[in-house]
Amino acid sequence: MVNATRTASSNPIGSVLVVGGGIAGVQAALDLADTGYFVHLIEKTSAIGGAMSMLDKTFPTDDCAM
Amino acid sequence: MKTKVRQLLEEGRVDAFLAYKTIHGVPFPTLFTKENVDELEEWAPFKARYPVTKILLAQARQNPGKTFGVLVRGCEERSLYELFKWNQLSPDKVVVLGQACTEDLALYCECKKPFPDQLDYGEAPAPVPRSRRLEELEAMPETDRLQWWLSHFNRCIRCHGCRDVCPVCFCTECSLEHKELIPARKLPPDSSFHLVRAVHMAGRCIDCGLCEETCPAGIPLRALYKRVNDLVENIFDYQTGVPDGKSPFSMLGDESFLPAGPR
Amino acid sequence: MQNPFEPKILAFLCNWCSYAGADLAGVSRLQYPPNIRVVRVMCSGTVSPHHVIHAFQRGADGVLVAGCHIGDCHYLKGNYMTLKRMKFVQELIRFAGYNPERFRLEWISSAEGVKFAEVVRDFTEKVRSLGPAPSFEASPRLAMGL
Amino acid sequence: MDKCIACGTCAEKCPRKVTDEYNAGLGKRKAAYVKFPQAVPLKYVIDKDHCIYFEKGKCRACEKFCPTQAVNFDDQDREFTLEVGSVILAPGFEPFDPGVYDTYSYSHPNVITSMEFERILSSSGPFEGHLVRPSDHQEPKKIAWLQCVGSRDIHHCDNGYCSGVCCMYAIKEAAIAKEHAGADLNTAIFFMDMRTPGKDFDKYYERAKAEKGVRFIRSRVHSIEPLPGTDDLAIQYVTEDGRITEEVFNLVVLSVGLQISKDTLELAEKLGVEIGDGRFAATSPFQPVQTSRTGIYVCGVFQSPKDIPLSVMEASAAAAESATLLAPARNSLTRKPPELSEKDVAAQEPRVGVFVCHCGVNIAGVVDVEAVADYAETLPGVAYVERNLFTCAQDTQDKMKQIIEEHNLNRIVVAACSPRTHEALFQETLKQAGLNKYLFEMANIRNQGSWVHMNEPEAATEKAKDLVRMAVAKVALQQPLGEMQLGVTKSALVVGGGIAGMTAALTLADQGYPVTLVERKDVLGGHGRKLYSTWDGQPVAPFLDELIKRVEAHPEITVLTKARITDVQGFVGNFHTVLDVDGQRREVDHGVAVIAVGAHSLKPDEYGYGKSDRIFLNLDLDQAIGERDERIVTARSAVFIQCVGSREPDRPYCSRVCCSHSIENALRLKKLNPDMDVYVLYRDIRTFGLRENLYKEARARGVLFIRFDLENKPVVQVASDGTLKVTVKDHVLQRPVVLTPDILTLAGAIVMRESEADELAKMFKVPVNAEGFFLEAHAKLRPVDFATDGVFVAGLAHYPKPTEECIAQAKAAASRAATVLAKDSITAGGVVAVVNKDLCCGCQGCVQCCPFGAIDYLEREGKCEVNQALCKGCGTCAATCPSEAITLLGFSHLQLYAQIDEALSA
Repeated sequence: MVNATRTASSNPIGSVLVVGGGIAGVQAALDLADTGYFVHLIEKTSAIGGAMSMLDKTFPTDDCAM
Repeated sequence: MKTKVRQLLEEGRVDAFLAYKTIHGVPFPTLFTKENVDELEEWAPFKARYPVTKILLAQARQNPGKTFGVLVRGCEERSLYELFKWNQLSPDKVVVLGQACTEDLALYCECKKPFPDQLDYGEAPAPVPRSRRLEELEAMPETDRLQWWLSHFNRCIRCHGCRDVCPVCFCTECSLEHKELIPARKLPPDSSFHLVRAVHMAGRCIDCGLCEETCPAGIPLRALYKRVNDLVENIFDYQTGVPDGKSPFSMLGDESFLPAGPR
Repeated sequence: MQNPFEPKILAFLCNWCSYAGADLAGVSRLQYPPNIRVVRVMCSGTVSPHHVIHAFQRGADGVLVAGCHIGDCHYLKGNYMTLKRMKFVQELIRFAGYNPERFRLEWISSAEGVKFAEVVRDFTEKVRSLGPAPSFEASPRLAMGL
Repeated sequence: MDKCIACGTCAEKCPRKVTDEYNAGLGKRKAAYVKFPQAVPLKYVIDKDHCIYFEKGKCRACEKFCPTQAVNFDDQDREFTLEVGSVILAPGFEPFDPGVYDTYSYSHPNVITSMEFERILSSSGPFEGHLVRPSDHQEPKKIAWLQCVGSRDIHHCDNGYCSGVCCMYAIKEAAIAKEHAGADLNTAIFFMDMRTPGKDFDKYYERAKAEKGVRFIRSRVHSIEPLPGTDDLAIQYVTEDGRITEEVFNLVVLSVGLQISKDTLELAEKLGVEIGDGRFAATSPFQPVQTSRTGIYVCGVFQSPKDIPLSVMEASAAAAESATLLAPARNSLTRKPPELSEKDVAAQEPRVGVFVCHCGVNIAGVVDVEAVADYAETLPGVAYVERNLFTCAQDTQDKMKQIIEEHNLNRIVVAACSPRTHEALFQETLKQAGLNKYLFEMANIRNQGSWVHMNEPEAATEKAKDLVRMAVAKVALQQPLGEMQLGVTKSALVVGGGIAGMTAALTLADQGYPVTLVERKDVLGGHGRKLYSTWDGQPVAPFLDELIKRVEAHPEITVLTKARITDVQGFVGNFHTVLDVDGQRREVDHGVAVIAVGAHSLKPDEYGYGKSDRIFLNLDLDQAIGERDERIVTARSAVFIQCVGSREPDRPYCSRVCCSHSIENALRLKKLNPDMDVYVLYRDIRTFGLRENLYKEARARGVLFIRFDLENKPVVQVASDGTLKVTVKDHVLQRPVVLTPDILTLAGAIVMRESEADELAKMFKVPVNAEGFFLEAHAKLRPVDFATDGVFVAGLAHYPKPTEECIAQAKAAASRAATVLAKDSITAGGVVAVVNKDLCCGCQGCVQCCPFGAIDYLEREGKCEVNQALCKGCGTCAATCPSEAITLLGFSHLQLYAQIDEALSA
């Protein structure tokens, strides 16, 4: 049941494609790069940051989103 | 009270007791042990103003294992609380006996609490909640106040007496001697000398007034530090010289739940 | 003709918010008076009352400390310390006879280029209107009452 | 792109104005533009669809004026083929387009979306943070928010789900708007259920209500009518007691929901990734980031509607899944920078090199660069001064390197732009030239010089000289800073053997890291043992059994039950923990720790709990239904009471899971006996995200929902014969309703036992919040990290949450932990604080001031010490120490005094 879909190959490719440069994509890319994988991060606009970069403040701490 | 001291020494609850001994009619702070406890009889209370807790600190540093007793006034007890909080003295190595100040002294000091929590000797006089000196100073126009302070600061001969006598000045090195902050060999020193010291008194000063009494130039330092203490109390709701709490300047945010001290 | 008084203003800006806000003011070409000299610090919590007092002693007409908004500190809570210390030091200089308006604490985020320029404009004008800061310099002549 | 120095000349010269999508269409940008000033990468681009040259074949103004010849009109779209081991989909969402609501007048300039309102509030937005409305740029006096626009709606659109974020952002926007405009601003939020089921969310809501005076009106608004002759808008609504009311607002904000874009759906189809309910990627609660296709993972809103912290958790979880899948190939494709040797200049007299940049005309057009350079030559310690057209250009870096070597320079100042954008570049050049990268300082004579004093060239030049003098004085006092490497114990300690703890342990063990799993009780499983199913009806027990089996059989996992932590020493990469395992002392070395100790169910002291065996908690009911308990089978009516112990003054948080749990059980009862009368007494139904389906289904199946207020809580009476009577005031009928259920279920709160959490928190030097839950490093961006490095949190110990979020968070914690374990060493040092022990008096003022718990008091020496592995270099301690016994390297007191002195010396 757990990991039922995982059929790991014994010599996989050590790189990952991350689609989307918003907060989730960036976090995934950073974690992978920091754990020893090469990351291709693709983003369709000219800068990363996604929707969060458009926010003024964030709930509930009123932290500056930028 | 002399009996109490004798008892403490004889029962071995303290290794030495710091109180006064009268020599040629003048009281001197003296360490009493089992051996010389009889000399205590010659001392009469209320006469002396010494930084007893500073002497105690020096003794405690030299004799880390030993337990000391000490006879304290209100301000001296406050200084003990601060020394405990600032981790300079261990409360389980100090046994306190307390005496109240006279009413005259309380008025002279404009003391908010002229008696210790541990009151073994004397009657507690009425506290003096307001300082007239401070009120006069506050009422002064700003520019006059600056001139007033400068006229006093300018008499400073940089003897460091204020610091050396201060029972809560316990730093190993004093930044007043950092020449980048206070240029050396300049007399009188920059006014920042006194303001930097005032910063250090925030959350520490217990208003004993020894600094002002010691100052050979008669600089009204006590007024400066009284004000500093008031500021800490007004801004941060923190009272210096009480057993609980911690200086607001040694804690992060109000919601910090980080554990304190050594582990 | 005498030169008009140009105040000397020292500003401590935290690296992550206020210094970035100052940079953004530049990117946006917002104009403000050139009287300010910036000392970049990693966190406004690095600024000790010693530094503020030292700046006034050395002849600053105004001192600005700016950091991230409370809650936005890159170091979580460094600016809580800034708030405490600076509030205290401002009251201290007031008691010493210095006009407390010569000191200012501001929270300026990295997106607030406009605010940075406004603060500098406003503070410079304020300090200009207060005139040159009175000297903190001690002089033995005064001491002797001459 | 390499040539662009982001000076902005192209945008300035570009004659074409375009609607700015970054400002949600409220402002204009040029066709040559940068998305926003803090953009990464900070490069200007040309919008091909609007560029005059691309339209008409001429213009090229940007190319003509670009000082670095960075504009290339011949650039073409190129196709790349990448070979990767896995794919993570994080395509995000598109805000719902409210144009389809024909009664909401969205075409009116003063009816805007929440995204547009965010931009209005933002200081980098179209009105520079000045709160004005679009039609006339006047400050609005009255603003309304309409919730659930494009969410919980299958009439105007096909978005039956709750978007899960709009309630929060609307409250935030109203509160911030009040901050901008002052207390006079009248704000009203029209809503159906207020859904703030996250950590500290309810507190914000209550504050907005009580302290900020934001009005909350429970009503679904039908239409927004422009008021003729004004720019205002009229809103008609029905109050709770049934009256029809009309109010006029100056501005109306539509709280638009989140939805998956057509592009994303096409991408999913191309990838063969199955789409599920609400057009979100199909996943299972037990494998929340796994798509239908092996090796492709999903995170963020494409998984299901959610807020930032959960998106970040899932992102890390997806990274963990990829890392587990590709573990054999770890480090096979990453590149390592070459080792460079460093000259020892510590004992040398400063020989400062100053490089003054023209930045084309950006600096030289205002500042007299020659004069600044000449002046720099007169400064003490300066050995060499160079003028550059573009100091950051690649060929200049080569030249700089040569000059440093030729002139034996040992300190470098670059007078140019901002260290925030360029320090790293120049530091790299220093390293190439064999200098310690910290022997460097920048004088910011562009962003904080020429650009802001364009009309005062003389003053700007004087300022530039001052800034150079300050930088030279500072750098002369700079010593090379060492970075040391500390070893990493490549194993983990996981505290707590529930679903979260076991998942974290497995995720790390599957990547090859040894794990010690510590459980207080004698069995694994935790809270999960009592759970019947996930919200979407999947049974928990088989999953849990399998999980326990895998954990117990895993060669890399050591399970310690009946184990308690008694002491923790050390720091990131190097922890040493002492355990009491069933009376035996045991010591474990580990590099990271995951705290997943779970929480507890509240035992209520109200609503007759304990006075009748027909009063259940949801977990008990789970079990009773599972066992076909007599009390359940024979019941003809059932009542659920929500918010038992949650959202109360002394426990001001929502327990997040109870609404779904109760409705799930209500449905189960209905399935068991469709004729059973089932009532849910609630305050707000908080079936966030796709859980809204449950709510919908429950209503369809005849479950009755009755709302109550905190002021009018239901009253439960247990008669002597055991019968139950529940009285509640019905809001619609405006009178008390008396129910006599056969079974009553209380949706009790999830709580922390503070003493337990506190003890662990102290040992790991991590904080807890007022309710005893562990407090993460950052509510949004670091939801599983602690401020203290190397320690992570997952599961209920962080905040009440459902199974799939526990699993995602546990995988995220494992991912974050793996970033430590993947390294052979931890780099410490650089800009960190150090204590001069000779000066330290042990007062510990610094210890409490450190936001990262990086300062220890050494009892034996009576001194304090900074742990360089934990220090982040804020310098708060340095400013605390009265003796100035603490130095923040790179920003020492001496350097700051020197800068102050030089700034004021002119």
